[in-house]
Amino acid sequence: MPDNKTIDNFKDAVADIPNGASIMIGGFGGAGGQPTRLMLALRDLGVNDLTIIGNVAGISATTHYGWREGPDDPKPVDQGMFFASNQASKIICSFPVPGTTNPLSEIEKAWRDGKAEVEIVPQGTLIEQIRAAGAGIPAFYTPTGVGTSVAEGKEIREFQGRTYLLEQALPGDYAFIRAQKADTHGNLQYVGTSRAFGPAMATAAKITIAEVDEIVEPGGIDAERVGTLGAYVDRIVQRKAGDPYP
Amino acid sequence: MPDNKTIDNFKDAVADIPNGASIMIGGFGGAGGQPTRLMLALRDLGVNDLTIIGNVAGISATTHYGWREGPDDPKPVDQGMFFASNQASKIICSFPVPGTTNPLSEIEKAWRDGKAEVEIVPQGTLIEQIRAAGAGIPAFYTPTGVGTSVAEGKEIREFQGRTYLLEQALPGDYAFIRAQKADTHGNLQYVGTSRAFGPAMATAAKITIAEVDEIVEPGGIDAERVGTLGAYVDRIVQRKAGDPYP
Amino acid sequence: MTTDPAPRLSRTDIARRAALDLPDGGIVNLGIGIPALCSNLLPEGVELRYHAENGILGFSEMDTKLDGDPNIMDAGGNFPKLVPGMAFFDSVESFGLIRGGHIDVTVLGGLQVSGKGDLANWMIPKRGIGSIGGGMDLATNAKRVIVAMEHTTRDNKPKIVNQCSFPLTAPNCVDDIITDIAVIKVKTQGLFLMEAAQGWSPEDVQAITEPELNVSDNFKPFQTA
Amino acid sequence: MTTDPAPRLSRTDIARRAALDLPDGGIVNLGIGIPALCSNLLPEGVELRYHAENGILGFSEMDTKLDGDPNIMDAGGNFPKLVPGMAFFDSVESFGLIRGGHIDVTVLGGLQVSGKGDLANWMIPKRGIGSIGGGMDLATNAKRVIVAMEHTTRDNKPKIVNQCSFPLTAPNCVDDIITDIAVIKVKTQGLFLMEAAQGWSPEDVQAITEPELNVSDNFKPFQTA
Repeated sequence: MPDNKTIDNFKDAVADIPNGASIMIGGFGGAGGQPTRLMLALRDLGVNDLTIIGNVAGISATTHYGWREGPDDPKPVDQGMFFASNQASKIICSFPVPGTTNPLSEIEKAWRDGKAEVEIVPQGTLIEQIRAAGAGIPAFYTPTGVGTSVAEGKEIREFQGRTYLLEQALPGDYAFIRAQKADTHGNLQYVGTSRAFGPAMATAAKITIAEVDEIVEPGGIDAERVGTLGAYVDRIVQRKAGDPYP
Repeated sequence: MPDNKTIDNFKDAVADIPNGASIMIGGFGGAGGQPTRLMLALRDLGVNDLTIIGNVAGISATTHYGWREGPDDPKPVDQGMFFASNQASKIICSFPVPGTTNPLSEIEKAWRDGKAEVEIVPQGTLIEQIRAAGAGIPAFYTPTGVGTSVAEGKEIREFQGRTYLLEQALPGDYAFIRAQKADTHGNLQYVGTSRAFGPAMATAAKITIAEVDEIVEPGGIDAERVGTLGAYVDRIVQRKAGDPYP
Repeated sequence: MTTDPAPRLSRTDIARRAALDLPDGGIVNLGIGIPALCSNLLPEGVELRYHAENGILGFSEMDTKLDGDPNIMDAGGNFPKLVPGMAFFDSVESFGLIRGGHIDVTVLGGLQVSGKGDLANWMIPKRGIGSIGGGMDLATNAKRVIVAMEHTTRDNKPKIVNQCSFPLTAPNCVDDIITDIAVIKVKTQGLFLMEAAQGWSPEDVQAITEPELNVSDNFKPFQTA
Repeated sequence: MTTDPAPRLSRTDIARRAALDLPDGGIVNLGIGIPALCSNLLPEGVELRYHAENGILGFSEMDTKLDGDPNIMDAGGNFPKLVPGMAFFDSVESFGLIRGGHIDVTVLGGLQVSGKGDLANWMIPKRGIGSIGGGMDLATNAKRVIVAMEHTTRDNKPKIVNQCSFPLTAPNCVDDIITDIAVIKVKTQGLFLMEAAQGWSPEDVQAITEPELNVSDNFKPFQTA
């Protein structure tokens, strides 16, 4: 009997998320690949003490980063919403601060007010930590960050005459993934640059929830075009047609 | 000016391989994904003291493993050819020995005669070592092999209460990759289960050579279907139409 | 040498019993030998997503033809039937799936299993060379490891032993042992005899098993459906 | 405060000069700011394969429209024009490409560069928080690192310094520095002044550069084509 991972609406899809959960948010930053409806549902759920894990984080609302600027396009939303609402106490990300000429983001404001911890990780290390968590690798060495503040408190080791840092796997409780298509088994298909952090996060979270434009029967995604295996996906939710968010 | 990585024939594609080189051979084992024409060209080149890196290795010729058995299908060839010809002195692989009821492979014969070293690595560790070499990771920890002979002489370490082994990256001098389609920039498209070790090996070798059925102009492979980036591929050679080898 | 109290079951029977333990909708990897036979012996209505190391997930049945497409195979070199919802991927992804603990059940063959659940199945010491393949990754990392094998060697020596003398595939990894005479569960407290073949008493099974068997409170005849 | 002997070049001029150093057919990653300007300033006939961290390789020109497809962007949030031979992939692959040393050249912005080629470009200490993004991976692992930046701060303090006081992006990583008055090569023996803008002597450049500059044997005017 094939299972069907479809959940009827975004509210139900996030309903079991408890206070203190860590939430991975897929995509790269910007509208493409952002699971915006899942994020809004989590905000409406009202849980708190969340740790958010993302890449570019919280700069779109103030800078329009990664969002279209056509006349009919909606105002950008981003991970800053969880800091504006005091739901999140920590973010682990690579790019939370825009240039000096931009207004402060909600994340930077929360950090300045001492309400949120911000852990800034090199992007390649962050994605590799997430990938490692999903792939059963507890730790790995990387050259990135050697000789910088990123290396503070971490093991340093030489291999073949070059110096590396030990970095550890980063799992999550939940992953919110945005994809263009899902089949009912949870196989996901992505388009263009929207995948970014999504596929690795799907492997690294205890519960992976995908927000998609379209849900099809098994076989509706070409076996050569599955970007995330259904094995990693627990719930899928279809967006409403004509949703103004990309 | 876009480059064109096409080489006219298999002989020229392997002509610069020196004695003592390490050669990664893509695919999984069996006909699907095996770069058979590149392997035959290397055998004909006659260099020696080679180290072969592969997965299932050398068992097809005696067991027919992974080869079709239709009436018109050719007799299987495999990595054993380099051991039968005394060109290879070492193989690093996961599966070089068939069941006891099968005839001895050329690799096992060479090993019994003391002419070849055989290093047997768990398959997941082998592919991760190759992936690590291509991705700038010098070493990583894995649970696989702990408490077995694979762990001998290796660092053991606990993370979150579980025990892991330290394994190191495995680069190669050359990688032979089989794909179904290439564009002139070297982007490769694979079909079905033929990719296996190919994509990771392409990233891990100094020189990657792809044997393909078809070479197309850039754009002839969908940007969503590139299995190996042209960035990793140095040479591509097209097989003759109607080649009896799969 | 003692005489068997009743016939032992066939390799197909072992596989059929193992197939009963495979969870509907689960992601399952079958080793070569007896385990591979499971795929065509599932109970009515059960559908699995088979994974094979060479980069395929979601197939459910094998084709018996010998001239299939060599680009669509399983790790044993057989040709899976194409079904909707399948996916192809490379070996990095394939072993991320295994090592990351995303395989629900693996059924593996065994040369020896110890009372602690150590598994040895990749090398016969006197040959001096063997094939690890994906077995170590599967045994170490699958959520559940079932070993399907004959209960003894051809000369009736126990394969379920106090301590493996053959090189280990992984220590302390086996959850269930299904043989041609018994079903045994490996727990931290020891081995529990869950089922025995028709005509075999717990004492009969114990006689060709090295570690002590605890007879389960739910001990029952070998299940066939 | 000294007066400039001649005008400094524009940000576009810096980018145009950096673009001259990009190898035909090469795989290039451009940072945000001045580096991003390079893509539309390449010499005639030169074609590059741009890489962006978010998972795209092979684009060569940017579109200036503001309402492109948000699913096809570069890491700066701009819309690349689609060209044949492009590929999309995830961030794991994207940083495997970077960290594995497969990027031929990266052009990055800079806050400070030391005489040893240390780069600081991700945080202004008084702000106390900054964005690393892909910069550390690129600076540490690209085959060649070009820093394109203004030669001094707005109050004419050197940005090429003996020792970076800002948090490092990577030590000892910079190969070339291209500024609004000079082109400087970082070698193990020290900094070598390769070119200077019209009206700027080596002494003029040295006056607003902390580490000692060696004047190259091939010293010449700032190249524009």
